[in-house]
Amino acid sequence: MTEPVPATPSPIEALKDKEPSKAPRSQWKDVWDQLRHHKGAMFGGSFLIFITLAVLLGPYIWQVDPQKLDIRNKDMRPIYHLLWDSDAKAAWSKPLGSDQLGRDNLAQMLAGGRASMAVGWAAMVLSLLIGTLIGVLAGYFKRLDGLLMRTTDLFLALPILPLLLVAVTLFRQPLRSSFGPEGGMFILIVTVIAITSWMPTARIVRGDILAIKEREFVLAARSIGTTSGKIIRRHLLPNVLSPIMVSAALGLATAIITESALSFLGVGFPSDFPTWGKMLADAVQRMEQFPERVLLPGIAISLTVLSVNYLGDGLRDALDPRIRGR
Amino acid sequence: ERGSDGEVKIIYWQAPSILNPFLSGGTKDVESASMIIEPLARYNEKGELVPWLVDEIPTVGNGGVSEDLKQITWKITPGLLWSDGTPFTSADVKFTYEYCTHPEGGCAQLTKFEGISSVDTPDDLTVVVNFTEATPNPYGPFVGGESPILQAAQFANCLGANASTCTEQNFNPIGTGPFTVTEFKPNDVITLAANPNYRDPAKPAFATVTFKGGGDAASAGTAVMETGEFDYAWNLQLAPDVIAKMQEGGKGVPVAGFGPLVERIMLNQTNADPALPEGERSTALHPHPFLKDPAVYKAMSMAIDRPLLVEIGYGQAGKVTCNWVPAPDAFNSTSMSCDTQDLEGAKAMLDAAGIVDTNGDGIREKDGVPLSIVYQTSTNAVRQDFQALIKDWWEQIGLEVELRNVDSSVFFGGDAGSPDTFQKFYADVEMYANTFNGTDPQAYLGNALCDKAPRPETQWQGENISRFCMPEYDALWAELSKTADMAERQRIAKELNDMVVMNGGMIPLVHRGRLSAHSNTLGGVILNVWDSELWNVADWHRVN
Amino acid sequence: MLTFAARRLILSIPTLLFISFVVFMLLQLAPGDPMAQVPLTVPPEVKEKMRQALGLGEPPLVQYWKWLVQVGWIEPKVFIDWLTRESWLLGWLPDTQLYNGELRVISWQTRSPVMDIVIQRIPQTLWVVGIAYLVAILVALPIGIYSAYRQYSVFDQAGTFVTMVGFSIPPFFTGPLLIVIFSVQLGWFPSIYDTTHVVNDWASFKVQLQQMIMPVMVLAFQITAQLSRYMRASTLDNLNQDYVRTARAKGLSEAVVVMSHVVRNSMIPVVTVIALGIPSIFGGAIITENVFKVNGIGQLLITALFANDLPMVMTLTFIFAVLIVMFNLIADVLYGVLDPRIRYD
Amino acid sequence: MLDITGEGGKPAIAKIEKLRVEFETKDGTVVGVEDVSFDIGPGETVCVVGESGSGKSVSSLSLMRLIDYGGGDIAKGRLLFDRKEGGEIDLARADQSTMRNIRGNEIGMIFQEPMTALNPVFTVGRQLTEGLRVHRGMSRKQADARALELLREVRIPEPERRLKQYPHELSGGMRQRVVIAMAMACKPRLLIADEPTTALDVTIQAEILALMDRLKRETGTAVMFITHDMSVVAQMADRVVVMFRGNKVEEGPVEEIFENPKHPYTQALLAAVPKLGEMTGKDLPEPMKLFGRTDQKIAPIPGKNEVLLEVKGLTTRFPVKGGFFRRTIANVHAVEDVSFSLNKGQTLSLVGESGCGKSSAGRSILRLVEPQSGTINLDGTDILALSQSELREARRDMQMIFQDPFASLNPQIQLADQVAEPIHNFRTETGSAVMDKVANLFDRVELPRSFMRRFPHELSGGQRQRIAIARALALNPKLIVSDEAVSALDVSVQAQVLNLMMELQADLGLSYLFISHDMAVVERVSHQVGVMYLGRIVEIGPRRAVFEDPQHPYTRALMKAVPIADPRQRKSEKDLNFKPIPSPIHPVGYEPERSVYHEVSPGHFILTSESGY
Ligand SMILES: Nc1ncnc2c1ncn2[C@@H]1O[C@H](COP(=O)(O)OP(=O)(O)OP(=O)(O)O)[C@@H](O)[C@H]1O
Ligand SMILES: Nc1ncnc2c1ncn2[C@@H]1O[C@H](COP(=O)(O)OP(=O)(O)OP(=O)(O)O)[C@@H](O)[C@H]1O
Ligand SMILES: [Mg+2]
Ligand SMILES: [Mg+2]
Repeated sequence: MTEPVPATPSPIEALKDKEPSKAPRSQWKDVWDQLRHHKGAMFGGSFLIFITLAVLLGPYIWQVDPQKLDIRNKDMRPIYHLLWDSDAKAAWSKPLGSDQLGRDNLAQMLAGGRASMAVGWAAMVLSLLIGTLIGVLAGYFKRLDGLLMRTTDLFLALPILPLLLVAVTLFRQPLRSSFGPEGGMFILIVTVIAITSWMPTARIVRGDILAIKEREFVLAARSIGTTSGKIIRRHLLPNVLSPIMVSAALGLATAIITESALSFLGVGFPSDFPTWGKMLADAVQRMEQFPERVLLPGIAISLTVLSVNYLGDGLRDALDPRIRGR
Repeated sequence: ERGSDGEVKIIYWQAPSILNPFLSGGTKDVESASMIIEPLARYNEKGELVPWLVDEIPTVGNGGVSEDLKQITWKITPGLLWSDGTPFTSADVKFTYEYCTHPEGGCAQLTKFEGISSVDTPDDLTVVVNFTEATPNPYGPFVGGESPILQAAQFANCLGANASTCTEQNFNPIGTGPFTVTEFKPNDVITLAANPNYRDPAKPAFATVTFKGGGDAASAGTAVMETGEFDYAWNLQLAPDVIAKMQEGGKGVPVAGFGPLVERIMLNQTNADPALPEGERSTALHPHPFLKDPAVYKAMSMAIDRPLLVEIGYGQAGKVTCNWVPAPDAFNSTSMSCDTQDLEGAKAMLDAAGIVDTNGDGIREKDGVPLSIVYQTSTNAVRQDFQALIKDWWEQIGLEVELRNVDSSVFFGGDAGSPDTFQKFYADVEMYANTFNGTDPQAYLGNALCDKAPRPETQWQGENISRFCMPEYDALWAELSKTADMAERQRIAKELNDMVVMNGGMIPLVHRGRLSAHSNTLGGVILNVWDSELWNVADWHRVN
Repeated sequence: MLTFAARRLILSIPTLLFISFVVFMLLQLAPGDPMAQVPLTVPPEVKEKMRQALGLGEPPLVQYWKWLVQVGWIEPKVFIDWLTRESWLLGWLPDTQLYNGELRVISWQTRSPVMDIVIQRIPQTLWVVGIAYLVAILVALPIGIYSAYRQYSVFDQAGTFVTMVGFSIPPFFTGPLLIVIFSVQLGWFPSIYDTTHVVNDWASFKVQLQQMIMPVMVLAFQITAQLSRYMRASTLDNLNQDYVRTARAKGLSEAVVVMSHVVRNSMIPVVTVIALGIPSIFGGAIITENVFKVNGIGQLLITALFANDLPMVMTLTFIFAVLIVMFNLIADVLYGVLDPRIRYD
Repeated sequence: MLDITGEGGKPAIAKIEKLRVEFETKDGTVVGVEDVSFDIGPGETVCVVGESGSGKSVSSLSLMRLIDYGGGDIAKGRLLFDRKEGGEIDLARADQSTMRNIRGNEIGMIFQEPMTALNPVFTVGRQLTEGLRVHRGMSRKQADARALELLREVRIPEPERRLKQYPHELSGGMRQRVVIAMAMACKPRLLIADEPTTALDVTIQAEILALMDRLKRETGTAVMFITHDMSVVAQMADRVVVMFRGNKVEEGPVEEIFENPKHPYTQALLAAVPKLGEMTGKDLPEPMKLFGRTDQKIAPIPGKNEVLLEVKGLTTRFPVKGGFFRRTIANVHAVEDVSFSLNKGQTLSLVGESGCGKSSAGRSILRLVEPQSGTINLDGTDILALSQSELREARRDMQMIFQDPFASLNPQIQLADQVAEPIHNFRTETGSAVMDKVANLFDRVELPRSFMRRFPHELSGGQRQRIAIARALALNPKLIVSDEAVSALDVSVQAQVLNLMMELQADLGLSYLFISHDMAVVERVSHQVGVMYLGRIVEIGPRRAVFEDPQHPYTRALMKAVPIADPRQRKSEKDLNFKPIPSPIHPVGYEPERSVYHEVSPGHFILTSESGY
């Protein structure tokens, strides 16, 4: 410690500012420390990593083509069925069983997870970007507020299904030629989900920006010559991070569920492109005979969403230096 | 005894939206209306005509049809009453004709009345229909569930452009059928009560009907066979194992019947390459680069395991077929057989034709064009399973297949602006099912005539989906339309059927039946695929 | 407050016009054809004639204008007539007879006025979706409050878990699951909702309860999940406020401190969230209605969509937009009413 | 039996013995109060003083057992309280239902923040009657009547109307009166007041203090008065308890403490308190002499006689929108025809009550709010004529320090980066030179360089304000507008920051526009003083002239309200007579008359035209 003015021994000590006793640490280490103590976040984070790795690397380990039909081995049960029913039609070659056309459930779960996670993340990120952008603009620039908020109303009223159908008609061909049939559909679905789900984020961000804009540090930033763009980036955005985090967690969940609802209504991905939602929707008919076919994707969706929510909770606390300090 | 059996509950997973079949044409609407309004004659479960509001079917033999085939005379059963108690007369029949043929009315059943020059009513009980040309099959107008008789008094103000404003009439038509509408909630539920003026005093056995619509086939099946909440469920398009599981519920049984409905793959005779300019895609200007090659389409057909498709997709509601017109039996050609899959044979055929993989990417080429096809269909669980299976087989014989499914409202919608309609056929092959009404396939066979091909000039309308075009075919069809002799008609029809299939217009897959289910306590159900399924609802009754 | 509401109401008119125009154009662009459900056996010429009869041939702007006149001018007349003729509210007024037979908004599927069908559907939707919303509110608020009051307790943790699960399970999974358990296996509740059921005595009320219970449960589960999160967060915020300490310093019991001081303040943001959610009640719950065959507004919208029944879709979306705009306004006004610090002018 | 006798044999009402309060936090146990014992006799006012965080509030909350709800735990000690019905009780062991009976009934409490202490959604009447109905079992009618009586006792104008109003409709002073009325409602034997006047203006503070004094005398209630303001202590206390970091360091009668402090902390504290009148006879400001610091050079700061900032006729109004079309229907006349000039290296202070337009004037000069009219000339640049980009450049010469060191630093950004921000904005330095400059600035404001990587929340208030100063210095400005820069700080810290600012002025030749409501501080730092009232400067001139010879009646009233840190010069309620401030909102089109000044002595002007006072 460099104290420029040497202190006289006893009484001056009384007047000195108290100092933080802990050594300074890097911000990210702090965040991590805080996060580590949040049980939910730890569970969520590790599950998310697990499931992400599983869907990313799984197909390299379990090298079965999810689309491969094996009609003789259709309707196999998961291997654990052998535990209580030794006559069950199950084998190690299909650890989670197979569907009515003999496609391998494990391979489909992995492929479906890839698609669902990709849709979820992409749509969530996109909707966050739109929502945050609109929210920040509406909150920061008073002139844009009315217009942007009415636009929000418009999007709230937009029905998702016709929107998707229109998008499919208008853009499928060009997207298909540049990104392939699945890539094109992916972009369409992600965009439509994002376009119909950014509004809550925009509302929340706008509200928070309106409040933070009045805080003195924004005024201070302006007085030291910080430009509007920089004020938004450096001072406003980091301070609305925690509501955005919460929106993100909910957004991922909503995106995965919306995609599955679209599949359920038959307007989602092409039939040979499995997603968890689609597997779930397809298996509902055979729920009684083959409960695992509903439960596996159902549990996968729920656990993913759940872990994202918990992680979001933990991150919100950890990212806020005020809470972190306590 | 009328009304003694209480209530019967019917569920259609497609909900009826109107009770006037002339304004809708949707099966759900036609069938629900058939409990209320009736035609002069109907087809029975065997596809035979039976008199309904008349005493006998007019034929040349009994003098009801003129020798020159230009006139048919119907004699109405005396004493028939409308449900409001007024007498049913030939004027009502004539009115129905006028109602449907009004140029601004947009009548869905217009084809039924095609070729009529006039409808005369010499007296209250006689209807004479005059045709402009000899009509070998004069049983179009006023026959079958699609062309029932409306009450003239009720619909008098609903002609032409007024048709849409007659909500009350359209929702609550007065009829001669066993039931009358108590309340109609469009797209939801109809409640009906026994018609007090029904011609048979002992019928119907049920006092009321609740006709529920909505949901999906699976839950309709569950409601009849598993929970027993409903008595009758219509058209359960479900996988056989699902039906079998439901049947274990023990509350009801499925029943199946076969009409001429065929699930088929249409082969595009023209080139749908997206690189072609709009307006030339899928038109006769550009023939398809390889699908017209017999080796290709025959190999494609041979690669398909139809019995497996039946087993997976339809079970007892499906049969293997190689024909476009598999029913009535007399029209079912037997010249082809296709019930065994022959992958090796298919490969050999392609090899023999010189269509081999030249560049080692696993896909065969014909004249340098890889056999790469886009395979589209409407969104539907069974079709998607079929797509997956067939894609698999075709890839085994060296084709590349990309699947596409289109929402059925778009696929079957005729929107000329959409690239995804089945008529535009912006794909190489597409799969759907089609059928015809009644028992005579002449008009249906006409679908393969050259000039019925959808093209920009026709706003992409037309029934010749595969753009099949053979002058010999057109000539033979013209002959059929002039032939009255039944045996000869059957021969020509079979020949036409064979021409289309053998020349690669389509690959028939499955002869599909109708599978409905009724509860164990519902008696009198006779599944009829040639007319409304509810054709004999007057005879339905409760059994214990 | 009054001028605020009036100004917002008037400002909402251009907003709504714009929304309706965008939606109309969107639907125009959308592929699909009202004739899609007519069987393939009906030939194209006939379908073309049917289309003409529906007025589809006209240019889109003309169609839009007609629709606008019908919705904005003729339907209100019909409504006022109905009010003064039949409703118990204003039935004593002389019949206004404003409507004299102009063309109303006619559905292409049913050839009947769209509004009549909508009115027919509202009871079902209110019974099921509305009650689910109510149940959800009644369950969510106490859970939220208690979770916040006992933050990090077992109850809170369990509540968080359950609500998150509720949020993450789609209704097309829970719905059929409930049907398998309660309808097929146990046979307690019907799997198909009877929209014709009339409640007129205790027994029929019980039947109504039985058929409502599953769809309501499925829906309420989801809504509860979200609302209780909001309530918890809001209560947590308020529990740390100074006025709570003041209230305690007055010697008030915990029950009074929490239930009256804290809850009253925490309700302010939650009430607006609830108000903003109300339009979705009228929007129906497409999937739940579909699963349980509750043919409400959601089912109406989805069948209309799949049948390309443009007037129906347009009108439903428009009603929905009106509700959204209105409840936005109501939420703002409520905020002002509940929070004396806010003053609108 | 509990022995509950206080000093001099008089039985004490409350007796705190060896209190120790702990908080369980994530980082382990935090001790809020370590070892505190003192007692409060009947009718006596015991002032508890100490810096922020010394455990004052924790002690008082423990006495109410409200500490339980804040996560605290009374680990040791006894809190003996003499209940009305004679019995004594150890509050530390009492159960919560007993406590509920005592709280609000036998012990009343007043909190610091009058706005947040009242529930915003309930009427004043409801909040006042709540306690009465619980403890006295009164009916609604009786409670209402009593509430009205209470409001009269605390001298709120129009008490009938207030009962139906919501807290936000009352001014800060009125709110605090309501809080006092609430605490007094059940005639408690002990009243705990936790910094009841800290958030208030001097005039209102004076009134509230007088009110409490009167109530205490009339009811004989014992008062435990918590504050960190020694002048308030001097005005109120019978006995003083000095706390330091969780411990009691000194206790004694008020005169004793002030005149003969024993503990070094008390001595330092007293030395740090700026006392009005200390500068009498001096022309130029000079740093404060801090206790225990031997190396200080106390030299007057002369400044230069060149004008840096010249403001003429500055007028700033905020539109009030209303009506159907949201047109401007009225204006808040925040700053009205203000003119002054500020010399290089000197300080001009603006003083006045809350809402008189001090901040608006300061912000107008930087054009952080757009003034309506007037001219601002900063060293030859006409600020009001600049375009947005030129303005940005011009702001390099003028910087601002804000009141709330918590709010004016971004909680998410490391301190070094916050200080570096202006440097980056104007690219005055690049590369590693930036951090060197930041490090130098840290040295300059006497903060250890190890703080550079920390976050604002890790610092104390004074340290934060130093960061704000460092940030303002980063661009080497000529003018610093300091808007209440020291009002939120503890006295001891405040003295250090003030000294720092003056040192910087002497070293760097900075000019300050010093905005404050604290007359004693202003007296210490200024060369010139402007007294503002309702948007206008009512009196302006050299500090010595204004303080030693106030001419305008408002200035005089203001001076009179300032509490003096001398227990022998107490004020009584009778001396005080303040008019409520009229509304600064006027309809559109209202054009106030121009200010006319009279020069009473060289450079000393007073407003002769209508000021509204
Ligand atoms: N809820 C709490 N959790 C953890 N520590 C606390 C809590 N409340 C107070 N403390 C700690 O107790 C100590 C004393 O705090 P207290 O509020 O009594 O200070 P104070 O003297 O009232 O200060 P101020 O003048 O700022 O009000 C502080 O160091 C503080 O950090
Ligand atoms: N942005 C604004 N919009 C409308 N009115 C404002 C605005 N800022 C300040 N005012 C009003 O202008 C007047 C002067 O406010 P200002 O903040 O300058 O007072 P002040 O003397 O700094 O008070 P304080 O000591 O409380 O900071 C007040 O009546 C205030 O309500
Ligand atoms: Mg305190
Ligand atoms: Mg201020």
